[in-house]
Amino acid sequence: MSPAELAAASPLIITATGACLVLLLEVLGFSSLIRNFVVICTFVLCLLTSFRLGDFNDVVFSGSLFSDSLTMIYFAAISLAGLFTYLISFKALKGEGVTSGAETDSLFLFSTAGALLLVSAANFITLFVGFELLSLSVYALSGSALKQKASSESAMKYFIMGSFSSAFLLYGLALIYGATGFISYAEIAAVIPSIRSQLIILGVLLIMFGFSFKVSLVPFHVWTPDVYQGAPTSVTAFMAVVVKLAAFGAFLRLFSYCFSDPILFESWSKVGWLLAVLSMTVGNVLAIQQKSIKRMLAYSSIAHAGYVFIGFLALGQNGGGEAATYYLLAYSFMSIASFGLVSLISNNTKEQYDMDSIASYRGLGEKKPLYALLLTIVLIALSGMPPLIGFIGKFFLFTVAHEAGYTGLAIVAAINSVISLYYYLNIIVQMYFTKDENASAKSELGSEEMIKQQVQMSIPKFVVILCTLLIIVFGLYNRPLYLAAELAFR
Amino acid sequence: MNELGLHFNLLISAILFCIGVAGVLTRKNTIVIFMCIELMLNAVNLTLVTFSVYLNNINGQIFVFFVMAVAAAEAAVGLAIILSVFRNFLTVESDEVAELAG
Amino acid sequence: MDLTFSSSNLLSLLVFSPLLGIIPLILLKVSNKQAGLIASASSFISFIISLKVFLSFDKNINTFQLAESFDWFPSIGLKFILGVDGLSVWLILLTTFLTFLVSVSYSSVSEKLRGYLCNLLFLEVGMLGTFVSLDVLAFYVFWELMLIPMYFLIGIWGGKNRVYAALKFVIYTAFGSLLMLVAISYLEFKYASQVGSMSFFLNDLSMTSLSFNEELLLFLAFAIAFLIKVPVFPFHTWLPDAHVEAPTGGSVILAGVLLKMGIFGLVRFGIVLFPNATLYAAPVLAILGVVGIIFGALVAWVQTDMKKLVAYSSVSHMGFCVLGFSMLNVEAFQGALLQLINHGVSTAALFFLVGVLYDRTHTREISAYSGLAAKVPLFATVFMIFMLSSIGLPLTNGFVGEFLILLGTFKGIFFLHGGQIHSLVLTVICTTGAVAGVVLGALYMISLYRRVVFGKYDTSIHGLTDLSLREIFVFFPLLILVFFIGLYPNYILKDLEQTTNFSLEQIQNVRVDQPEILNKVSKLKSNLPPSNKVLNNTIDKNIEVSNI
Amino acid sequence: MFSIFKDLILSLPLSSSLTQSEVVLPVGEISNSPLVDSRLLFLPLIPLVGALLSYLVGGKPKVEDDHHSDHDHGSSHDSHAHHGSHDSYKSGMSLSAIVATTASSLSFVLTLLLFTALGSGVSDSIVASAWSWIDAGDLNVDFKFRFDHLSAVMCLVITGIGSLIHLYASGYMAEDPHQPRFFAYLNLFLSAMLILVLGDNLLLTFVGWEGVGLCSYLLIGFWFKEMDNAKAGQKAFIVNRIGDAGFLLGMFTLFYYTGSLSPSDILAKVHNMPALAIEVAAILLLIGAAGKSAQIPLYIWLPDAMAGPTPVSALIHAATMVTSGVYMVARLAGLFSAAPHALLLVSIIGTLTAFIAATIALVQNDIKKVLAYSTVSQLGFMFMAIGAGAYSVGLYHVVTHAFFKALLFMAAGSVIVGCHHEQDMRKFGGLFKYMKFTGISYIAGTYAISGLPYGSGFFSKDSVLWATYSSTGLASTIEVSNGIFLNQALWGVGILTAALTAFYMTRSLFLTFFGTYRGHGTPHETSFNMVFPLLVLSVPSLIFSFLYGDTLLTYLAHWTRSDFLGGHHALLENHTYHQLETISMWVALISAGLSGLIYTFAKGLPAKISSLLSPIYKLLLGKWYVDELYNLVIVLPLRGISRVFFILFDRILIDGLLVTGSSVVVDVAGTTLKKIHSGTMKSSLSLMFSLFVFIILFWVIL
Repeated sequence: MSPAELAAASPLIITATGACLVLLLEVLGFSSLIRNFVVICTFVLCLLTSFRLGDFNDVVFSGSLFSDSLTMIYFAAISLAGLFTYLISFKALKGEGVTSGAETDSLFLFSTAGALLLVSAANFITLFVGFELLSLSVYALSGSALKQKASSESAMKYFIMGSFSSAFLLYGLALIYGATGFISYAEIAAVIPSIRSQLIILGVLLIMFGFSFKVSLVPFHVWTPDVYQGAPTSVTAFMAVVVKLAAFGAFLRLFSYCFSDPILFESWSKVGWLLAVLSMTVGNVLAIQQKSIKRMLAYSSIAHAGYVFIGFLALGQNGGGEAATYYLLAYSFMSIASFGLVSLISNNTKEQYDMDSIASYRGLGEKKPLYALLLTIVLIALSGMPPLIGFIGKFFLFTVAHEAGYTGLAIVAAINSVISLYYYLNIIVQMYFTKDENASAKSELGSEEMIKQQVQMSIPKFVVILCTLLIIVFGLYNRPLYLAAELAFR
Repeated sequence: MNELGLHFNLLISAILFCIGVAGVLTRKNTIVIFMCIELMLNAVNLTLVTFSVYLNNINGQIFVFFVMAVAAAEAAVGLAIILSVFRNFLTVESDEVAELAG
Repeated sequence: MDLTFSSSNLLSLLVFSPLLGIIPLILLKVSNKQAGLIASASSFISFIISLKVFLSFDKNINTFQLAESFDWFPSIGLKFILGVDGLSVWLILLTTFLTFLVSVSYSSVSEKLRGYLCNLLFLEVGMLGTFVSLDVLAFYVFWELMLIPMYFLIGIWGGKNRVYAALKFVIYTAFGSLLMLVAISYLEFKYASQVGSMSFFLNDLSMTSLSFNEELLLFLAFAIAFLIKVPVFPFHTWLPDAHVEAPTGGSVILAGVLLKMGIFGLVRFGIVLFPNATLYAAPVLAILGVVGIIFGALVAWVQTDMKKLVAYSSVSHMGFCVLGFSMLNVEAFQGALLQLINHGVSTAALFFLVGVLYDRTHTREISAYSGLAAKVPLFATVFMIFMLSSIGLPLTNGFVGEFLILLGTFKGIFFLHGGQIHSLVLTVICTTGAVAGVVLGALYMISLYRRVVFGKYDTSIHGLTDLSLREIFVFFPLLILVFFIGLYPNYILKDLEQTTNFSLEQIQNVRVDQPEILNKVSKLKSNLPPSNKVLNNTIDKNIEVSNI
Repeated sequence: MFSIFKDLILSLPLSSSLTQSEVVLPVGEISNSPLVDSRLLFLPLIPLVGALLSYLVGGKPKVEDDHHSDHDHGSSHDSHAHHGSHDSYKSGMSLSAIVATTASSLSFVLTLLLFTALGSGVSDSIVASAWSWIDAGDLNVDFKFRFDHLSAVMCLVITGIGSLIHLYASGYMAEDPHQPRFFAYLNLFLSAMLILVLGDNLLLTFVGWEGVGLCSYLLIGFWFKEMDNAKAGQKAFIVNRIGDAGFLLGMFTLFYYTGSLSPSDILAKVHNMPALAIEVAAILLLIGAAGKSAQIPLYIWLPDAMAGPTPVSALIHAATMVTSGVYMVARLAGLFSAAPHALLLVSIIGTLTAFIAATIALVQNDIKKVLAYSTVSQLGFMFMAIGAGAYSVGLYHVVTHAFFKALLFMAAGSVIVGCHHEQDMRKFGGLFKYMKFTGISYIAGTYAISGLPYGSGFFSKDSVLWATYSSTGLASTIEVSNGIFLNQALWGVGILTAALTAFYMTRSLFLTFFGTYRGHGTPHETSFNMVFPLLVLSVPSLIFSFLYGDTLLTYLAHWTRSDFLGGHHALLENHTYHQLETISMWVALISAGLSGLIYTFAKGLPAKISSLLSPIYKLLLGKWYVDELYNLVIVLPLRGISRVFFILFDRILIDGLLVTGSSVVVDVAGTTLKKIHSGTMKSSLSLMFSLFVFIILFWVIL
């Protein structure tokens, strides 16, 4: 193996081995602590090895995998996000009715492997295999709370709709293969300008179907609210972050590398902007209607996908990919923090009938001041207020939209940000501005007691606090994030 | 393979694909829906093989093998999920599995 | 204006000095009294620093002074460039001063005092940052930074309908500012495509060449954000709600500082970045200002809630500022800028006064009070003085600003339209409207005063006591300011002159490289009154240059 | 009979010497550079300091107790009356009264000193500049005062009569617990009035202009516990503000065309202004003057202003503030002379005001209301004079009016105190025997105001009428009917008004002081410090004009640069003047005599007449229903509009349609979309697929 091949393969090998090892350990009867340690080590190793990729700019394994800085950035982001979501899921999963630890642990790792494969794919076969590996593991993950109706329902919906859409993706891949005769990105990119076949554009549209489904762009979003709500919260976080990172990464790679032909770009962007507008608008408008916070965050993630997609429309110009990546990275932090907080908060409010209803956040500012404060920061960041992390990302997207001539899109995004403020702030209203009527009895617990509860540090809490701090720090000092985004599209 | 054969095969696979789509959209039983999805995948396989033969290029056929493997895995995961749904809901009719809404 | 750098880092020190209070307030578990003490001390330090800034400011140099520049985000050219001119130096002083007064009078808040003071100090960071930023994006960041603390101040410590009011405030303001963000990004894109590098520095961005339509649209986006904040007539309905629901401190800051941001933005950015559009849109702004003046005054007259009345009076007063700004001549402009400070003093004091009543009796209904003069004479006297300052009685601060604006309006309309028949109507509307506003202003204020302070004392009002020592401490400096500005406005006007001259130079240097603007400007030129000779010449010169 | 008087006058050595005293007026060269004297700054400053001091020495303001307030002090006015009956002869002055009176006397002394300095003839004005006030663009305004002959006359009146009224007030207000506040306001008023008069630019005049308005407001509502008083104060303030708005606009117009706000600069540049601009500026300034000097249509506040304590009525609402309109016009005489249409308007307004107010005064029963309407009427006379271009005559009437109207008000105040705060004349009667000094002064005042021969009013009113008659302005070119020109018609109305004046003043005199006492309790003479100013003022009311009238008139005529130079004596040779004077004298005599006869011997007659002419009587009693008209035409619609604005724009259009509307749109869109996302997988799949097909179709179409 050449160094480049080694660099590209090692994270994949590590995660896949880790996944198998976890299952093995379970069979051999090792304690869950060791298993957890192995999983964490796998993620950390994966993260560390992925940095090697930055030294190369190659296609390896006879045109199967990329070994370059875009891969590096997404590898790093995915493994870090995987690590964080795994840490968040630590005790939470048990609370949500997930029985067997080993399977979920290995599924986390398998899906991470799939995500890595998807991002690094350099031909259609690896793309499809990565896509399916990721999807199948996540289908299983979302159904991992076996005894819960919601979980299995969401798994079923995700599975059926996901398979349906991957069939479309596959059909699209097949059509492009037919039209060009190649399956590797580089070759396809080379021949597309000389082939003006309707098959290609049809294929591109079908591929867009598949990817739009994974990143939940309207109208391919229909699964998102149900699945996000039904799946265990930490799995939801995993879906919202890792899956999105991987799918968007591959999506970006495909469109910036493989389908970068200007005339082709012109052709699909005729309808592409519609996806962005619909995603932003439908996502935000529907988020207002939600009573469950997970469902609300699902719709908000649809809207954020719409924002990211603005970057796609500017792929023809400098900076489109960077802006999309930047926003995606920023969104990942906010997403981990928000779902992590939801998971933490609902775990602590088990006695409530509606675990994740927005109404149950009433008076949280008094009951759990720390969580309430963190959630407030995260929500404000999600709404794109300066100086938090979401702001500069949005600004980049606006700038590239102007460059690509989509000023109207920027205005739509701005108006949507205003709409989104409404529902984000509504949570704050519940937490701080309204008092919980039935809380009077509970609050007799004494503030000392509550503070003691709050102060006890657990791993998920640590992760959430870390993410929130990063949201603030990267908001004020966005150089690292920007460099990452820039590096990806060097 | 000549042009006519190509178009014929492609048409067949497209029709198969559409049948699959129609099945997914109209049927209620999740197992039937799942079979329809398999049909869609196989329709694509046909397309791939057709192109592969037409273009005299082995890639398509390799692709088909991967697709088949994935389909098998999909079947395993899918059936497991449907099983768990049946355990919880005592039905596999998709319309009755609708607790999540709003 | 150019920058005069300073090595003292005074401005960044100033902007972040409230952190001195915020950090201990967050980290330490302190009692209410200690918290109040910490916040007061911290805001006092800010005030002292701002005094130092004020003293270091040299009004004879026409630059942004005490400038500092930090690379914030070098890859996109975002710098944190700070600097003050004659206008911002006063607004800074006003900000730190009012924040200090508000934090001193913390005792009107009993619940969650720490949070209240934290938000207040955060708000101060935002306000100060907004006033010193010379970098458009940094300005925007601080501009938005003010939103959330204010949202909390209204939402947590507000009255009955606080959720609605807070949300309305945020949504209204965010709507405007996000459009501004779109405009900033567009401007930046234009600049980058012309220059090849990115920068958000005011002076750089003002070099961007834009088509007239682009400029007008961008100006519109900026102006909407600013006019919502002012607030100008059709965008004003957030203000009464926000004021009524906000706690006293929130109202004071809102009226005293936040409302100034709109005009400040127009002066600092609107006129510099989009001089042609400003000139073009000025008559519309003038009409909006006049409508605001009359509308605010009339509606204030029929209010039954004291705070709402004062809130609508703000609409009316800020209408004067918009009118003065849009005249684009020295007198009105100076008047508008001075009026910003005046309004900050008088209306803030009026809100404090309403707060004094509310703290004691927990109602703001005008009809609940009667004959207070007999019971609380000191309160009545202080109230009287601020009321008079608010209606612009000569020798109080309110008069000078209003007078200059009116005088300039009389001149300015002629400048803009040179007595053509159709614009004569505009002249009459603007001047008469504004003067009518002066009369109506007296009407609602005097009527409020009569209903509350005069008449038979209603013995059913319980718990009413005269001003406490702490309250006297709050009002006394404001009283001094009322008369100081009223008697010796030149002290401030001299500082404001610098900003005024610079802003009006922008208008004089309207770029006449496009035929449509050339047309408009030459039309203006033919209508100039004799007293605007300088301007006349400048425009002449520009036209000549462009003809060559 | 007239010839006897004429001979008498001509034979008087005093008057003839005074006729020659015109030579006192500067004939030679006087340096144009004004004399700088910083003492001038102290003129307005002294009363200002006095105001502060008298408030501070008064101690802590009296605060009412929660529990006792309603039965203890229902209203200050009542409590005043209540206390007053116990020991009404208490003449000790409170500390604040002493401070205030001293301050006002000091400023009188200072005025005299400055007047002497001015009289030395070195320069025609004294200036003092404090600091540069407003500097912005073309506007440069200094805090600069100018003491010239015109302002000197006003200052003398203000501080002189002002001091007397202060003294008087110390007696009148002796029982009031809020004396410090009262005297502070009173001194503040003096200060503002002096600023008004002395201001070297119109802006400073405006400062005083609004300042006196404020003090008037404060003093009218001094007994604030009575809501009606507060309302009267508010009315005064608002109506004055309307006038002030006119003043402001006029000032702007002048500034726009002349680039200055200083009267001398403006007058120097008037001829450069377009004629229309002059007219507009003049009319706008006149609106200001009409507000302050209570002319139609802005006179309505003055009668209500009588709610204030009587010394206030005497000082502010009779002698000084209300005449500032006349003063301002005289200051800008050159401007007004160039605006004939404006002048015409002034004459008409002045005449109408004089007449209408006099008719209302005929039927008033409140003694202060009679005097109030009489003041409005007299102010109308002053405006008549201005309208005729005879600014000096207007000012002349200001001075004489200040004497006798202040006197009348104070006498009335004395009566009111003497009769335990009764103001209704129907409850007076025969007071002369209880209050000899007050009675004498009231008689003197009535004599003067009625224009009975050789009283102060006689000469000044005659001059006004003559000025109107002989005016060469626009009025003399308008023919009303055959051979009668407008100026002659106005003169006719003026004569009629003069007759009415004599009638109602005599009526009030007889109702109050003669006949039998109809009230309760025993009236008593008031304290010395109240009676003394009355007696002092009686003297000039009677003989001032006779002695110094011509001198003053000539003096004023010179300094207003007005062309109406004829003094009484100079005109005696004029045949028409002679005739007119005779007519007006006889009219006043007969009218006063008739009134005296009716109210002594035929007390039933007025009632009979009023029932005979009941519609007219009702109209007059209802004060021509002007208040009601204004309320109906202006106030109510304005309030209605405000409500409509509030509800229509804020509540319905902006908040309802735009704010709530947009949120409803989002909400409806949300609920609609939510229905589509119904939750079953099949519908979701169909939605997804159909939209995908739609997008493909969309792409194909594009």
